[in-house]
Order: sequence, then structure tokens, then C-alpha cells
Amino acid sequence: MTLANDTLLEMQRRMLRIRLFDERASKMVKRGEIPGTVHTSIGQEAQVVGACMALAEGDTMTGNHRSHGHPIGKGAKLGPLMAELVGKAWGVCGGKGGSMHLADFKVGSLGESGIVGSSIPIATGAALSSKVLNKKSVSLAFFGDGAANQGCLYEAMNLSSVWGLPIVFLCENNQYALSTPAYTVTAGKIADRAAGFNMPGVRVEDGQSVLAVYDAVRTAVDRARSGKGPSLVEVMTYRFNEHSEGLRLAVDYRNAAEKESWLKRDPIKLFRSYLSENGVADEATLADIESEVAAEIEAAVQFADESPFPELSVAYKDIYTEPLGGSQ
Amino acid sequence: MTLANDTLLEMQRRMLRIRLFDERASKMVKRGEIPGTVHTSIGQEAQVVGACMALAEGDTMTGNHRSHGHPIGKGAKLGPLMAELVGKAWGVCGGKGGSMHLADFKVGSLGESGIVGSSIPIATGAALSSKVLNKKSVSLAFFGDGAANQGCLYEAMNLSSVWGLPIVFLCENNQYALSTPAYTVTAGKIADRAAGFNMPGVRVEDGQSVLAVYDAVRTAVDRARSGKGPSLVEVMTYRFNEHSEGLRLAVDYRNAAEKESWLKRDPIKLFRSYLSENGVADEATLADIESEVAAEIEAAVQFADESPFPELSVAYKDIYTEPLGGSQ
Amino acid sequence: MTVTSYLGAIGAAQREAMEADERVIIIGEDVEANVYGTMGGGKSRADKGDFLQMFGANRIRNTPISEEVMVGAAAGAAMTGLRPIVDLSYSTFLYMAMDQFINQVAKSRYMFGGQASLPVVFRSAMFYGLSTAAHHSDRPYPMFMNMPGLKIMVPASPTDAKGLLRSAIDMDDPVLSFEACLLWGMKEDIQDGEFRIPFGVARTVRAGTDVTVVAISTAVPAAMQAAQKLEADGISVEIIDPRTLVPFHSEAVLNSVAKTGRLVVADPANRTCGAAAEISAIVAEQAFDCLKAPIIRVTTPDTHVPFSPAIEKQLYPNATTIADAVRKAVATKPKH
Amino acid sequence: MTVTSYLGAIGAAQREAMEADERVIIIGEDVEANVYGTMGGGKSRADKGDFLQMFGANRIRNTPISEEVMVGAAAGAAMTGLRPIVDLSYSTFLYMAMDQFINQVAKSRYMFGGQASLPVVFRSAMFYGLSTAAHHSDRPYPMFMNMPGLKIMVPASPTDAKGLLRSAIDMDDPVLSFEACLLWGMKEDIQDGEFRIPFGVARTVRAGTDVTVVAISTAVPAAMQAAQKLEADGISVEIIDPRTLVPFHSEAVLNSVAKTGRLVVADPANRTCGAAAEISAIVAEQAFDCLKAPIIRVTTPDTHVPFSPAIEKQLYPNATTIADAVRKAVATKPKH
Ligand SMILES: Cc1ncc(C[n+]2csc(CCOP(=O)(O)OP(=O)(O)O)c2C)c(N)n1
Ligand SMILES: Cc1ncc(C[n+]2csc(CCOP(=O)(O)OP(=O)(O)O)c2C)c(N)n1
Ligand SMILES: [Mg+2]
Ligand SMILES: [Mg+2]
Repeated sequence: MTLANDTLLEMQRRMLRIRLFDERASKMVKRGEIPGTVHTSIGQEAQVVGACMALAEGDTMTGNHRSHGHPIGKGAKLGPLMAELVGKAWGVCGGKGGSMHLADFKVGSLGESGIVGSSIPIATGAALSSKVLNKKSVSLAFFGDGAANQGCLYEAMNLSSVWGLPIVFLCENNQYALSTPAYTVTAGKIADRAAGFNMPGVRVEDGQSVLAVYDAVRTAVDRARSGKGPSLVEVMTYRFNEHSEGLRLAVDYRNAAEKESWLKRDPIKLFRSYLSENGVADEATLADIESEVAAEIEAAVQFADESPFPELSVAYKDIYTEPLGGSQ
Repeated sequence: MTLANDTLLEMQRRMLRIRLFDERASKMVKRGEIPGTVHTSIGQEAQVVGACMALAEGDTMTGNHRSHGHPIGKGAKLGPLMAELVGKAWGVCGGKGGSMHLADFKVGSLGESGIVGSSIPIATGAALSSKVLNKKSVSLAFFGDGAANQGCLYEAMNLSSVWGLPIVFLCENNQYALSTPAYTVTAGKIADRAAGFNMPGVRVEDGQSVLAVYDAVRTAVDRARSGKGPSLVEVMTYRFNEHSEGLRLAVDYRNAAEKESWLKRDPIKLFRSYLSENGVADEATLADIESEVAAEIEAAVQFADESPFPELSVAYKDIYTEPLGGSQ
Repeated sequence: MTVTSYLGAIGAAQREAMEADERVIIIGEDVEANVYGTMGGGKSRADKGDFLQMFGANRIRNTPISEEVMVGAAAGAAMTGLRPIVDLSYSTFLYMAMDQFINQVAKSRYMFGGQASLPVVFRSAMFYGLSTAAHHSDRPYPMFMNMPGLKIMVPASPTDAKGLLRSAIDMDDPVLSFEACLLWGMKEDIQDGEFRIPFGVARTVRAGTDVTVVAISTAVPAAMQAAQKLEADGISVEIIDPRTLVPFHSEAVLNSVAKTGRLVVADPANRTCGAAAEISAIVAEQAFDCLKAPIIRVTTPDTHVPFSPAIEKQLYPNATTIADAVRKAVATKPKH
Repeated sequence: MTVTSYLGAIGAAQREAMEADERVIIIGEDVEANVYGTMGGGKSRADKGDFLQMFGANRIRNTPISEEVMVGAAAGAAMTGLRPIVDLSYSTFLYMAMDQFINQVAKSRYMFGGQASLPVVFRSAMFYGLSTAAHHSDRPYPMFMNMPGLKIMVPASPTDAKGLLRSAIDMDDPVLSFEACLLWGMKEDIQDGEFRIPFGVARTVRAGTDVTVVAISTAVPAAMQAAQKLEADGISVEIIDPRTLVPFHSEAVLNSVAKTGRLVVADPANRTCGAAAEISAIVAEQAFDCLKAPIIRVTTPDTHVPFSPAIEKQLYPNATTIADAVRKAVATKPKH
């Protein structure tokens, strides 16, 4: 598909946002400024942004514990995300979700899930809404290669298929689930599982190319939007950091050569070259984007800094629409 | 595969046992002699027996709510099964399981499950035992077309595949889950789902032929026993009775023509013809088997009649290996 | 007023809610064929009142047997504009979807700081006392009471079944409705047309002065029977049906105990960490000074449900066991 | 005696059990890489004590992320000759397999009339107080207490962690072990070599005369702190750690309450239908005459766990809230 230059630049901008946001988050973890567990999408930006940009406004999506990239890719404001990471009141979830559970309903991000696989049925439900209410929106479920072994994925694929729901199942195959190599726990190829559920299944071998991802997902999204039902898209990629920030394992489960070869395929560098080689943008434009994004990150951090912490009463809010009566 | 005449006759005998046992059970339900819910395997005997006879002694299996046929097919004694159906102390589960939850560990029947799909992981575990302890036994999981939409099946298929477990996933596709036609809730062909999990998947189109079922399952069993891992076998069949005995639905979800065409393909009649046409047994031998089985059923009923009801104390037994201390 | 059964009341609440709001849909196994009798009118599809006829396949959705995605998809649909009713048939199938109930349905509003709204009702029937054995005989509400974020209704009469269910469907919080099969056939005159019964308001089924009996679901009619027997012996029993367990109307119970000084809780769920335990603990903490006798729980013991009717029926609270507990409570002489 | 951490004690129990019995295997996500530190010795695979090195891949089984089949397969394996230990990492992942826990693990022995034996242990860590938010911060034992057929251990010290876990592995009943992450680093001198601590025997952590505090898991050290503070004020607290919740050593609690007349239950689980409710109900029923004051529950309120440390930590029972409850109990003048 041919994309407008603006769109291409927006892709680079969003990938950079994810990269710089996550690099900053990583630093903040080291400095003890972010509590809890943080999983970065560094290295996987093409896969995230290519998929998100294939969606339209009004489309919905769900994600997982590797939670920052998805809403950023879908256009969420960075300040409330950063404030969320530090547990502040201005956080997108009021400080109650944290790094693993971001959600920004404004941009159609219906929630990331710390429970691996568990948000796939939610995305399926959003697709059901679209169909029943004839909204024409598409739903997308992000999940990892690890999550692809959760049974609920196959229930969701089957249900979406028989009901013709507008949904895209997007498997981020970064080849590891924590310390576990996908090939040791995954029978066959994930994309091949689609056929048994009567839907197209494609694997994007070059998941470091934002355009390759975009194309595959866009095809699936168009299919869904036109009423032809669900698709499974598997994207091959790699996370550059450890499973979570600060995690140190006794065993080095990814060898150095493999890591190095993937580091060379940095999606942001690759796309930067593409943009300049194809005359989409000159060096100055690209540098501008980079400094703009850097400034956005600074602003986000400042927003987070300025935010107060939540009041204790907030811990008791939003369990229900209104406080329960009675003894509770 | 060429089978000894004895084996062929044993197939017919076991099919007859299931038929007559279930016909009797059906009558007893009508007379109010069996409490609770009863699902018969009438019409599906070829599928049950073909699969069970492909297993060897020491092999294990699990099943579902349509629960009588499986243990009978695997050679369980009829008396304790019948006593179980009427809730008596001499029942194979002491009266605590009932029609939907038969189990006869003596013949490797590890338990039928009233929860659709829920026993598939159990069968997987038995296969794991076999592998870890090098027992050479094979495990088989019976489940319906309805159960094939439970996620745990795909978790089990994936796990068995990556671990190379000796297991056969046996889908009894009788084309309906209660009132729901399989084609309305099942995307694609169930057997085709195997490929995505890197295992053979075959469909036995003539599931009314005990030999066709036997052949397909035997191939899968041999494969499993020789260490080559799991297979999925889907058998096309039909239940002749209503989903459960005494159930009356407002809607007639199976049309008369369909029912009639399947009734013509009675597995027991078909195999009877085969046996006589191929000179395996003459009329007298076949009639003898029939009356022997009829007598077995009478004896089973008598066994059940003679059995006492369980004492109330039994309700508190076998929750744990021994009674809990403390307040419980 | 029209004589209506418990099951008919459920059907009526669903029908009226579907007529009132296009966003209400029903999803579940075998709902098209109306297997459990709450999806409309008559014996045949042609009959007036069949939901599939009335509302069409877009709103009456027969599902595969996939509880996990049913529950999660209903949650996702509720978060995006629908108001689903999920018919899970038997309550023991809920465990299949436990992660969705707890980690998604119950937690999403909270975890996302109020962004998510979940107007969704999960109906299921508790099939106890019907010889369906441990895989089908269940009363699982205490587990769900332990998880904040879910509202829980346990109607014990046709009126409550209809009124509470309608409130549940209208509500923006997720509700679990536990319907007792043993009450399916119970009939009473109920108010015509639409009505709602609020959550968190207990019903004093019977006024009395000597002992408070808090009774849940099928224990309500059992307690009524017990109370009638006991009246003959001069013991006056007050029966309170909380109707919803979350929210729980503790004031109603505390006020009653303030009057009677004695409490028996009759709860068909398993004993340990059951609803009866919670009610006992509330009273032992908040109305200790009023108590003249030990709080007695009449529950199903911590067994699974055996198949054989010879040994099943005795396990649940019944008029005799409730009456015995009341007598025991009355027999205790207050120390003060 | 060797100084051992809670985590080290768990590892040691597993190692000794695996050495003693070939049928013991471990299955779980990331167990090969020893991500949670209970699968052996050192920092590198080469170090002595690494389970994969010691026992091989046939017995140390890294699984896909498929909790449902992990739990069910462990049950099936237990029924056919193995004695699996399943490492489920975080306790909030258990819901994924709830059907297997309840309908298969808990019910199979019973439903099949004693034919099935299930020697299997399900270990999981309760990650509360660590800013992991509602999807990871859990204390789910009350739900499982409501389901007969499962035994439940909640060790609060390294000694108990080792001794109870070993008993659990040796036992022919399914056991759920709920290990508190906040205790992982706790160290104490523990007995060398193999030892077992029986289920159903509470530990009197501290003797006292004025108030009984039953404390569970992390509430045990918190109660100790509270007791020390209170001692300075002349209040003598007896602390009982039940160690196993199923079976529950009710005699130990009843005897203590008989002495003190006052009960505070400190339980980090959610309040409604929690372990504290059950313990309160047992005492209100069986030791009513001894009670001089209301039974006070100190629990986590019925909220989910928020992420922000600014609002998380205050929610759990701690030395202050426990001490306050004890003071309140003591302040109540007995009516009699
Ligand atoms: C149900 C569940 N099981 C286990 C975990 C622990 N866990 C968190 S992330 C993770 C690995 C996930 O791998 P994958 O789905 O491939 O995503 P990735 O981290 O590689 O992006 C595991 C095992 C969890 N959070 N939820
Ligand atoms: C988890 C679960 N969901 C729903 C049911 C109710 N139910 C019992 S049997 C049945 C249909 C099963 O269909 P299938 O698996 O095809 O087996 P069949 O009855 O056709 O042999 C249903 C929906 C159940 N027992 N368990
Ligand atoms: Mg991964
Ligand atoms: Mg079927």
C-alpha cells in the first residue's frame, strides 16, 4: 500500500515515542522512581506501530503486560501514561493500574492485561459490540508468543470466526516468553493455527519493518471492516531488553550472537534510512522529529513529576459505579 | 489392519453391551428408577468401541457426560456401572458419581466428566505419567464436537505435541452439542485444527463403521506408543436419542429426514451384516452373542437391584485420604 | 397481579429489558432453542414470546461451548456499548471462566481508574438437590463474594427474581445472578409489568421476636417451614432474606439481632468461608453486645455433592436442621 | 541448624523430596531458568544445586503458558503414578485453571468413590505489597477454602515453609501452597536435613493472656510487632498461626480464646467470606461463652489492589492496625 508522507513520518514519530518513553522508564526503574515491574517494547516498535497505525479512530484494542507501546502507538498522550508509571493521581488510570495495566479509552485502548492472554476475550467482545451495533469499528488483540498457548485464544478465534466478528489477532512473536524460547513450548507455527479456525493466518517474517507489519495488519483490518471476519497475524520480532527491567536471571537463555544480530535490525534505524533513502524526509526533518519527541518525553516526565499522589480514598473508588452500601 | 475373528466378535459384543445397557437405562429413566440426567451413546457405539478396542490393557482414557459407553467399551463390568446409575453402594463410584461421572480405574477409565472438555487435561496428565515413568501406555481423551470449542483442548494439544506425549484426542462429532448444530458454532473442520499444533489430524467420515474407527485410532495409538506423539482423530457419527433421556425441547433442531438417514446407518446392524457376509460368524453365533449380552444386562440390573443404598456416612468419605481433623 | 413462576419471572424480566433497550442482548449455550425455559414463551418457535422470533439472531446469540470467551466477550461488549445478559446455564460452569470473572469483569473498572463500565449480567442456575452430582451441583456464590467488583443476587421468590434481575440489567456494574433450580417451579402472584427491586435491601420474610434466621436462596422456604413448626412450640422466628449478597444489607440483620439477640444463618453453600461465615462475622463484630447465644450456622457441610439421592438431600439446610438450630439458640440461657 | 531464607527453605524441601522419590517432578513456567529462585542453588546452571542439572529435563518441566492444562495434567499425572509439584508462579494465575482445581483436582477422589488419588502440590506466590497492581497482587486462599477436597498451607516462616511443603509433597491429597513474597527474604535458623510439619497443627507464636490474635501469613510478623508494642502498654497478646487453613486447627484457637476471652483475626485476604470470617464464625459458634468482647477482623478491605504504593500499603493488616484492634478488644468491658 502506498502511504502519504505524513503517515510515514507519523510512524517514525510513534516508534520514537515508544523508544524514548521506554528508555526513560528503564532509567527511572534503575533510579527507583518507578515501583513494580516494567516491561519495555524496545526493539518491537515496528510491530507495535505498524499494527496500531493500521487501525482507525474509533477502533479498539487490548494488550498485555508489555503495556506502554500499545497505547502510545495508538496515539495516547504521554503525560498521563508516565504519571501512571510512577503511581500518580494524574496517571491515565489514576495510579491504580501502573506499568502493566495501562488503558486509554480515549484512543480505543481498552486495557492491557497483566494476566497473559486474558485480554483476548475482551477484544473479542469489543468486536461483538461493533457487529451488533453496526459500528464498523475493528478490534485488535495484541498478545505474545507465550500467550498464544492460552486456550482462550482459540475460543476467541473460533467464536470470532463463526460470528464473523471484525477482529485481528495480533501475535507479537518476540520468540521468548520470559526465559522460555518459543520453539520449546509452541507446536508448529502460530500463524498456521488460523487455518483450523477458518480464517487467514499470516506471518510477517520481517517484523522489524514497520511497513511490512502495517501492510499485513491493514489487510486484516480491511477484511474485518468489510464484514469478512477475523484474521490472525503473527509478527516475528525481538525484544532488545531483558523480559522486565532489572530482572537478572541465573541463566543466559538468549545467546550473544542472536542478540547481536537482532540489535542490528533496529526498527527505528531501519525506517529512518528508508525515509531518507526514499526522499520522504531529509535529515533536518528527521532530526526535528527526534528532538520533538525527546521534548514530549521531557514534558511527560514533568507532568508526572507535577502530579500529586492519589489520596487514600481513591483506593476505595471505582470498585463499583458508586460505593456499596451495607457493611462493605 | 486384519483382525482376528475373536477381536471382531468382541467388537460386536461390546457395541451390543453399550446398546442394551443404554436402552435399559433409558427405560429406567422413564420409570423413574434412575435419578438425575442420563445421556446415551445409542447410535455412537462404533465410534466408542472402535476407539476403545484400539487401546491395550494398561492404557488410560477419560470421557464426558455421555458416560456409559466409554467404560463399557473398555471392558468394565456392567453390574457396578448399573448400580452406579441407580445411586447404589455397589456402584463403581459407590453411588457418588452417577450416570455422568462413571470411572473404572481397573480398566483404565480415569473418569468421565460432567464438565464439558474438562477431562482432556486429565488424559494429558496420564500421558505425561506414561512418558516420565516410561510406562509405554497410551492415553485417550474422548470429547464431543461441542467440547472441541473449549480452550483447554488446544492447550492440551499444544503441550502434548511439544512434549511428545502418547495421547490420542478423540473427537466424537455427533454433529450437535445439545440443541446446537456443530456447523453453527465450529469454525472449519475440527480435524484440521491438528495441523496448527503439529500433529496428524484425521477425520473418520464413516464413524458408523467400527472398523474404520478402529483403523484410524489404532494408527494414532501405535504412533503414540512408539514415541511419535499425539494425534487428533475426529469421528463423524450421530446420536439416535435426544441429548439426554426425557429431555423435551420446544424446538425440533434435528429434522426428520436427517434423523432417518442416520438411523439407517445403525453401527450394530451394519457390523452384524459385515460379520456374517464375511463369514466371521454365522447367525447362531451372532444370536448367541446377542442373548449373552442380554443376559449380562439382566445380571447387571439384578446386581444393581441387590445392592444396598449407601450409608449417609459415605457422603463424608473420600473427600480426602482420611477425615480432616479440626472443625471440618 | 399475575401468578408467575420463578422461571417465568426470569423470562419476563429479560423480555421487558430487551424490549426497553436495544443494547440488551443475550448470549449463551442453547439459548436459541430455549433449553432452560427462560428465553421466551411457548413450546414451539411459532409461539408468541419466543425470544429468537422477537429479537432475532443478532440479539439472541447461541454460543459455542467456550465459557471463557463468552464471559470475557460479554465484558468487552459491555465496555463498548452493549448490555449483555450471559446465560451460563449451570453455576458450576462458571469456573471455566474464573479468570475472566475475577481479572477482567471484577477488576477492569478499578484498575483502569474508572474508564471502564461493565453493564453485564451473568445468570446461572444452581442445580442442587437434583441428583446431578458434584460436577453439576453447586452453590458457588461465596467464592465470588470474596472478590470485590461483582454484585451478587440470590433471589428466593418469583417477585425477587424478576425485580432484582431487572435492576441488575439496568445497572452499570457486573452482576452475578444465582438462581436455584429447586425454586424454578415456585409460583406466586406478582405485580404486573415492569418493576425493579433495589440491590442491598433485605426482605423481612417473617417478623418474629425470639430468634433471627438469615436465610439464603432455597433456605428461605425451608426457614419458613421451620418457623411455622416452631410457632406451635411458642418460638417466634424472624426470617430475613438478604436477596443480594453483594451489597449485603447488614443493618437489616443487625437490627433484627438487636431485637432477638439470637442468630441462625441458613445457607446452602459449603460451610467454610461461606456466606454464613461472613454474616456470622459481621454480627459477632458489630452486634456482640446484643447476642444472647452462639451464632449457629446451618450450611451444607464441606463435602462435594454425592450423586445418590439416598445421601444427597440430607446435606442441605432444611426445615428440620434449621428448626433444630433455632431450638438450640433459644435453649441457651444468656449469661447476663 | 542453618540460617535459611523462606525461599531457600522452599527450594530445599523440593530438592529433598525429589531426591527421595523419583516420582516427584516439577512442572511450571520458567522453572528451567529458575526465575523465581526455588529451583536450586546458584546463579549459574553450572552451580551445584541447579535442579535441571540435578534432575534432568524429564523431571524439571518447563511448560507453555497454559495454566489450565498444567493443573489438569498434573492432576492426571498424580492419578497415574507421579507426584507432581506445580509451580504456578503468581497466585493470581490460579484462576486460569479454576475449573481444573475445583472440578477435577478437588472432586475426583470423591466423585469416583475413592478410586483416584491425587498426590500433587500447587505452589504459588502471593505478590502483595509490591506495587504489582490488581492483576498480580492476590491472596486467594479463601476461595479455595470454600471448596472441599483441597488442603491449604500458608507458611509464615522458613521452618514452616520447609516442613509443611515436605508434608504436602509426601501427602496423597492435593495441596495448595500459598507463599508470601513479602516473606521470601525472611531468614531463620532451621533444622538441618529432612523434616516435616504436620498439617492441621497450629503454632503458638507467642503466648499471652489478654487477647488471642490469629494471624495468617504476613500478618504473623505484623502481629509479633504489634504484640511487642502492646507489651509495653501491659497488654499480653497470644499469637496463633494456623499454618494450614485446611485442615484448620480450631481447637488451638478455641483453647486460646477460652483463656483470653478476646479474639482478633489478622488476615491479609479480602474481607468478605475470607479466612477471618471463617475463624470468627467458628469461635462465635463454639466458644461464645468465653467471649468477653466482639471478634475483630483485621483484613484487607474489599478493594482490589491499587498500583500506587501511595495507596497500596495501608490496605493490608499491619502492626498498627492489629495493635489498634487488640486495644479495642481489650477496652471492651465484659458484660458479665
Ligand atoms: C496467566 C499468566 N501466566 C503467567 C504469567 C507470568 N508472565 C508474565 S509475562 C510472561 C511471558 C509472556 O510471554 P509473551 O506472551 O511471549 O510476551 P512477551 O513478554 O514476550 O512480550 C509470563 C510467563 C502471567 N502474567 N499471566
Ligand atoms: C463446561 C460446560 N458447559 C456446558 C455444559 C452443558 N452441556 C452438557 S452436554 C452439552 C453438549 C455437549 O456437546 P458435545 O461435546 O458435542 O457432546 P455430546 O453431548 O454431543 O455427546 C452441554 C452444552 C457442561 N456440562 N459443561
Ligand atoms: Mg514473547
Ligand atoms: Mg456432540
